[in-house]
Amino acid sequence: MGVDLSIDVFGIKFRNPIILASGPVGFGFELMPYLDFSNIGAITLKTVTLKPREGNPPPRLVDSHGGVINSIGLQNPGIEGFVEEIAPRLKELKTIKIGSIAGFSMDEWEILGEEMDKIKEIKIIEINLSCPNVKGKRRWAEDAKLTEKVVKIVRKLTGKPIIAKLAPDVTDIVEIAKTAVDAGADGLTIGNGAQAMRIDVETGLPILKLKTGGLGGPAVKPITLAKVFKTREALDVPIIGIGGIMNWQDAIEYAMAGASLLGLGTAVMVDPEAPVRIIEGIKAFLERKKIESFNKIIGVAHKGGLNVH
Amino acid sequence: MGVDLSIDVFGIKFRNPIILASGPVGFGFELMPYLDFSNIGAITLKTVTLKPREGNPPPRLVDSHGGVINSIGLQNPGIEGFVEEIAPRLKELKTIKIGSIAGFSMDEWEILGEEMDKIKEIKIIEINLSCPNVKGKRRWAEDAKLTEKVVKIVRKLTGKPIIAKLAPDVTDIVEIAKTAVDAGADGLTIGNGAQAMRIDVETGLPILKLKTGGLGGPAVKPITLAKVFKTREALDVPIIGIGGIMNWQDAIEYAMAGASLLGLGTAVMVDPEAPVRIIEGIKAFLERKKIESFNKIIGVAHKGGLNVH
Amino acid sequence: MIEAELKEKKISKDYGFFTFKLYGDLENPEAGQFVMLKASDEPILAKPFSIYSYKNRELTLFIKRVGRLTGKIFSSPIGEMFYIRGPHGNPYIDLIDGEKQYILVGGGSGVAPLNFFSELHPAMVYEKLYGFKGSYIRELFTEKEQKNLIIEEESEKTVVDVLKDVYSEEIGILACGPVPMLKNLPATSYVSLEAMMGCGIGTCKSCAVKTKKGVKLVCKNGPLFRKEEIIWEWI
Amino acid sequence: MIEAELKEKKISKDYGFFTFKLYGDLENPEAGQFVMLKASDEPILAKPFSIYSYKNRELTLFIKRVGRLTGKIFSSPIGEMFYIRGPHGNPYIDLIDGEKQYILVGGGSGVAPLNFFSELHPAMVYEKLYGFKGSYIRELFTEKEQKNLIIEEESEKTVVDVLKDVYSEEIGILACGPVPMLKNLPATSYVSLEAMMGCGIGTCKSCAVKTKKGVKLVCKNGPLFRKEEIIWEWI
Ligand SMILES: Cc1cc2nc3c(=O)[nH]c(=O)nc-3n(C[C@H](O)[C@H](O)[C@H](O)COP(=O)(O)OP(=O)(O)OC[C@H]3O[C@@H](n4cnc5c(N)ncnc54)[C@H](O)[C@@H]3O)c2cc1C
Ligand SMILES: Cc1cc2nc3c(=O)[nH]c(=O)nc-3n(C[C@H](O)[C@H](O)[C@H](O)COP(=O)(O)OP(=O)(O)OC[C@H]3O[C@@H](n4cnc5c(N)ncnc54)[C@H](O)[C@@H]3O)c2cc1C
Ligand SMILES: Cc1cc2nc3c(=O)[nH]c(=O)nc-3n(C[C@H](O)[C@H](O)[C@H](O)COP(=O)(O)O)c2cc1C
Ligand SMILES: Cc1cc2nc3c(=O)[nH]c(=O)nc-3n(C[C@H](O)[C@H](O)[C@H](O)COP(=O)(O)O)c2cc1C
Ligand code: FES
Ligand code: FES
Repeated sequence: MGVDLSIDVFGIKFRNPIILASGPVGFGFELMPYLDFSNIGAITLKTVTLKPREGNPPPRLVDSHGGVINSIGLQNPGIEGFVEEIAPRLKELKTIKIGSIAGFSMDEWEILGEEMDKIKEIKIIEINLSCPNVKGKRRWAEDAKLTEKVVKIVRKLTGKPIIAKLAPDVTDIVEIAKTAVDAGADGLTIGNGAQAMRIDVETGLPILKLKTGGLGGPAVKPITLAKVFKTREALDVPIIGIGGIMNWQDAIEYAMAGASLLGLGTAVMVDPEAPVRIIEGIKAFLERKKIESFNKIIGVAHKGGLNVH
Repeated sequence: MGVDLSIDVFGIKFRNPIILASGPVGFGFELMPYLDFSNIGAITLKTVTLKPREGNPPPRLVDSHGGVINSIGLQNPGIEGFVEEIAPRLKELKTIKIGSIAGFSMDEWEILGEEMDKIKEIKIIEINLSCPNVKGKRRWAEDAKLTEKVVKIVRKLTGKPIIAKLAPDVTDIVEIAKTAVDAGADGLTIGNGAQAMRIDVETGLPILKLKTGGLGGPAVKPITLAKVFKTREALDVPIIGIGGIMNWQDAIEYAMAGASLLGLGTAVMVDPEAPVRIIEGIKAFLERKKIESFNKIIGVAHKGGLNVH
Repeated sequence: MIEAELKEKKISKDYGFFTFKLYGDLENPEAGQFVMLKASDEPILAKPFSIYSYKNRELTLFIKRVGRLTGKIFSSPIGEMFYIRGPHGNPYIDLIDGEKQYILVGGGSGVAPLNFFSELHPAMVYEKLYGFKGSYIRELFTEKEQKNLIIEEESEKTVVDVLKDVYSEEIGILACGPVPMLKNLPATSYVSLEAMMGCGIGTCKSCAVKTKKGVKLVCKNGPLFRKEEIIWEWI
Repeated sequence: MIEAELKEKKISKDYGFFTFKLYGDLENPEAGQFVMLKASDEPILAKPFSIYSYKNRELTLFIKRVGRLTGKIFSSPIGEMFYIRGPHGNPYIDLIDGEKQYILVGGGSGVAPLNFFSELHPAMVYEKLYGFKGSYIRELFTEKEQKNLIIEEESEKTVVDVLKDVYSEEIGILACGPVPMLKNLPATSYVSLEAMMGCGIGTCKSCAVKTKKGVKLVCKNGPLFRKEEIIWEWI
């Protein structure tokens, strides 16, 4: 008595809604011994920048109650390294590949968009407008106008679906989301790490060298969930919900709030088997509730809940 | 070998930096059997509105990992009830009393400011610009212009120090903070609960009737701490740091980030003895570090840390 | 808060008895009062549990596993440390008519305060009706105690059904259990309510219940109320 | 992850041995490899601990209490459940010169992987120098093991001081301990590094260390590095 976990969004069929968020799993290869990629919906690859980046000085990670603050600083081989060394191996990952890019100027976005567009294995392009970990750079997604500009540039360069990855910690996410969609984004990822910090009481200094980093994990879940809910209330585009999903209940909450795909960051970093556990949990939930497909629960919190159906 | 925990801010001497945040302890009377108020720096009283409010329908509280989402809805007796029934009893609370008000229109702010100004036992007025739990109302502190207007009105009505209580979950807290200070606020409280939600997976509906509520507790600490840090970097006014302080380490982190007073919400709701425990911890820390007064650690994270001194 | 070391547990599926050794005193706890129990880290909220029995710093709770804190209690090894404070809330005895005898109507974990009531005030108890869904609950109780159990799975009757047979006007009803059960009781019944709690002492206004006399707090004004006073639609 | 039940603990102040019964296998763990250990709720991160010894699904760790997770391990009652995965990281034996003998230089909890190394490859060990600050550490070790301890409080010497007396070029050094200790070792020493870790398997880029050949990962490329390769200023 199978339930149907597949979703059709962006004109693509995902075998289930659980995807890997950009970053914690890198380009995925080291994860292969621990996770059978044919069981997950998609992987969003680590964000690629124009030039190679060695990332921030350590410590790059510090935990807090219910969360993990990271300050990796987009360590990546740059778009050239990506095209030459990573792209040819992508077919080893037996799932849908979403490419992620981050430019620091409009010119950079242009090159990155062009290069990603060319890579056949990449089916979707996520534009990371919300990395909290780059020195001296404001996040694009804090500003509607900048968001618009970036999305428009990338839109021109590719026919692939593009997704704008937004910051959860802005005053009015609906405004930014609308701008991104109007500018041509096919979908939204909500959200990224929230700006956060810890201070070492022994030294009196911020633990992270850049002072702040991005907070993910269950601590932020209720905050990001509210942003997904509000965005879905205002807009009808596919949303990837990411932020503190640690178990199947969290995943279902995001789906009910309006997310079609559910991304795992911290969860899969902590436990590579988390995706499988969560997928099993979703399946069991749907079976218990006699709901034949995952599709049916997306956004139900806006439509009177489960019992209406 | 005593350390000096007292702080002078707003022209008032607080015996120590630990204060009770507005709300979780109400007007304080029921807490008296559990906490000796002569041991704490101050109490910020529950926010008072113009008219009595019965508050939101239940559930009014739901927890999540590391946090508590509340949706009380400002249940309070209204300013008249406050003046008549609560104000005369305030001297029973053997500490500094900070009054808290919230208007829904400029006229309401005016009356509230006037009435609070008249109550002798109230030494400071906190204007709550950031309650996340009132149906259909946007938070004043989301908007610099509204913040300015409100602060200006209250400023005109009272010679008492006024503190603007800001929301932690805005894109640019420094902008709002500057506006509040320029408009006449003597200090800032950062922050209030962050907008957050939970969905009941069994029903498919938001657990709280107003859908979202305000998230407090250790989950939000690194986020609010970063806001205090950024604000202090830009502005030199006294800051009350509130958000997830559960132990002395959290309290010290906020002080090092720049907060002069440290407010407890969730911590004291969960454990009425938390303030005493935290004060003892701060004292022991300062003794161990051979720092003779609490004052010395305020903002050290901006000045090279502890070892510089 | 007082340290509370888990000393004994006896579990049957989703119900269990848990005995804690307290490193401090509960002052004269009465039936109907509750303690706020907290785990050492998650969840961070302390949550209310009625006192099932208390003697010499040994506190027994009767708990139904429903979520995070109760889940943690169930899976904790002996020796695990918790924290408690209390007793909070009003003793039933202070709120009810002291001249009457009472039928104790319990549903599920609602049995906890009623047991303590019958321990402390046996002469005020006319009859005990403790309702549960499944037979598995039997193994938690002694043979004598089992006489009070009404098990739906076995008798196809709920406590409310059975109550109809024994109830008469001059006997009071003191009830604790799920809302649907309470709603089916006579108007004059005393019902012990539950609500999500923050502080348990009346300051935070989390545990509001609407009554004909306005919004009241379960922790400060209750947990016991007259059934007819409650505006049930608000819950 | 594999369930790991705390079976035994032996503590002296801030150091302790902890033995876990695993409900699953670690595949051929080697010295220098570590496990990622996670508590059931807080902290949510899994954190790295070197294998001190492993036999028949019994894993022993040697832990210093420094913060939240280690604090929780110290205060857990026997029977507490944890989760582990591993072994992760490269075996020391794969990274060192296999023809040499080694002086094992340990500082504090850095002793853990060195003990496992000497268990698995006794013939490669020339000498063991395990440094600690206080005498209280003695009670954790057998009399035989105590011969390897260099206790600052007693001898006013650090392991590095003692090393100077025994060291000669043809003998290798295999060291694990705090950074200041490692920095004081000869350039050709092999040093086992620590870093804040997220994944432990090379995907998250948390555990970066800068070397003359660029940024490397402690979990994927280490934990062992040649001392002279490290850019220590970056740490
Ligand atoms: C005065 C009082 C006395 C109580 N006495 C007992 C007792 O003796 N034994 C016992 O087992 N339980 C008792 N309860 C209920 C108990 O407090 C809850 O079951 C507990 O808080 C659940 O915590 P959790 O973390 O396991 O569940 P959560 O993870 O918080 O939630 C699990 C589910 O239970 C629901 N829930 C949680 N708390 C409450 C609540 N307080 N009221 C109603 N629904 C809730 C949630 O909506 C959710 O669906 C009492 C409650 C009150 C107010
Ligand atoms: C490969 C490897 C093997 C290790 N083996 C052992 C072992 O066998 N025994 C043992 O006791 N410890 C070992 N550690 C260190 C251990 O991982 C940390 O002590 C642990 O993560 C601390 O967790 P916590 O939650 O108790 O501390 P936290 O609450 O996270 O932090 C407490 C303090 O310790 C510091 N700290 C935390 N983690 C680290 C870290 N990974 N490196 C350096 N400083 C840190 C923090 O900055 C903070 O000041 C190893 C580390 C690595 C990388
Ligand atoms: C170690 C680490 C590295 C990350 N790197 C990236 C990145 O390169 N690009 C990106 O868009 N997000 C990155 N993120 C953010 C995650 O994709 C995710 O949005 C965030 O962690 C919140 O989700 P979570 O709570 O499930 O972790 C990173 C997060 C972590 C923890
Ligand atoms: C039950 C409850 C009621 C609250 N009521 C108010 C209020 O009336 N006015 C106000 O300014 N803040 C109110 N708050 C917010 C707290 O003052 C505090 O800013 C917030 O909870 C974050 O701090 P914490 O993490 O220490 O709880 C309330 C919080 C809680 C939990
Ligand atoms: S629980 Fe706080 S008022 Fe009742
Ligand atoms: S810990 Fe993730 S790369 Fe090393």
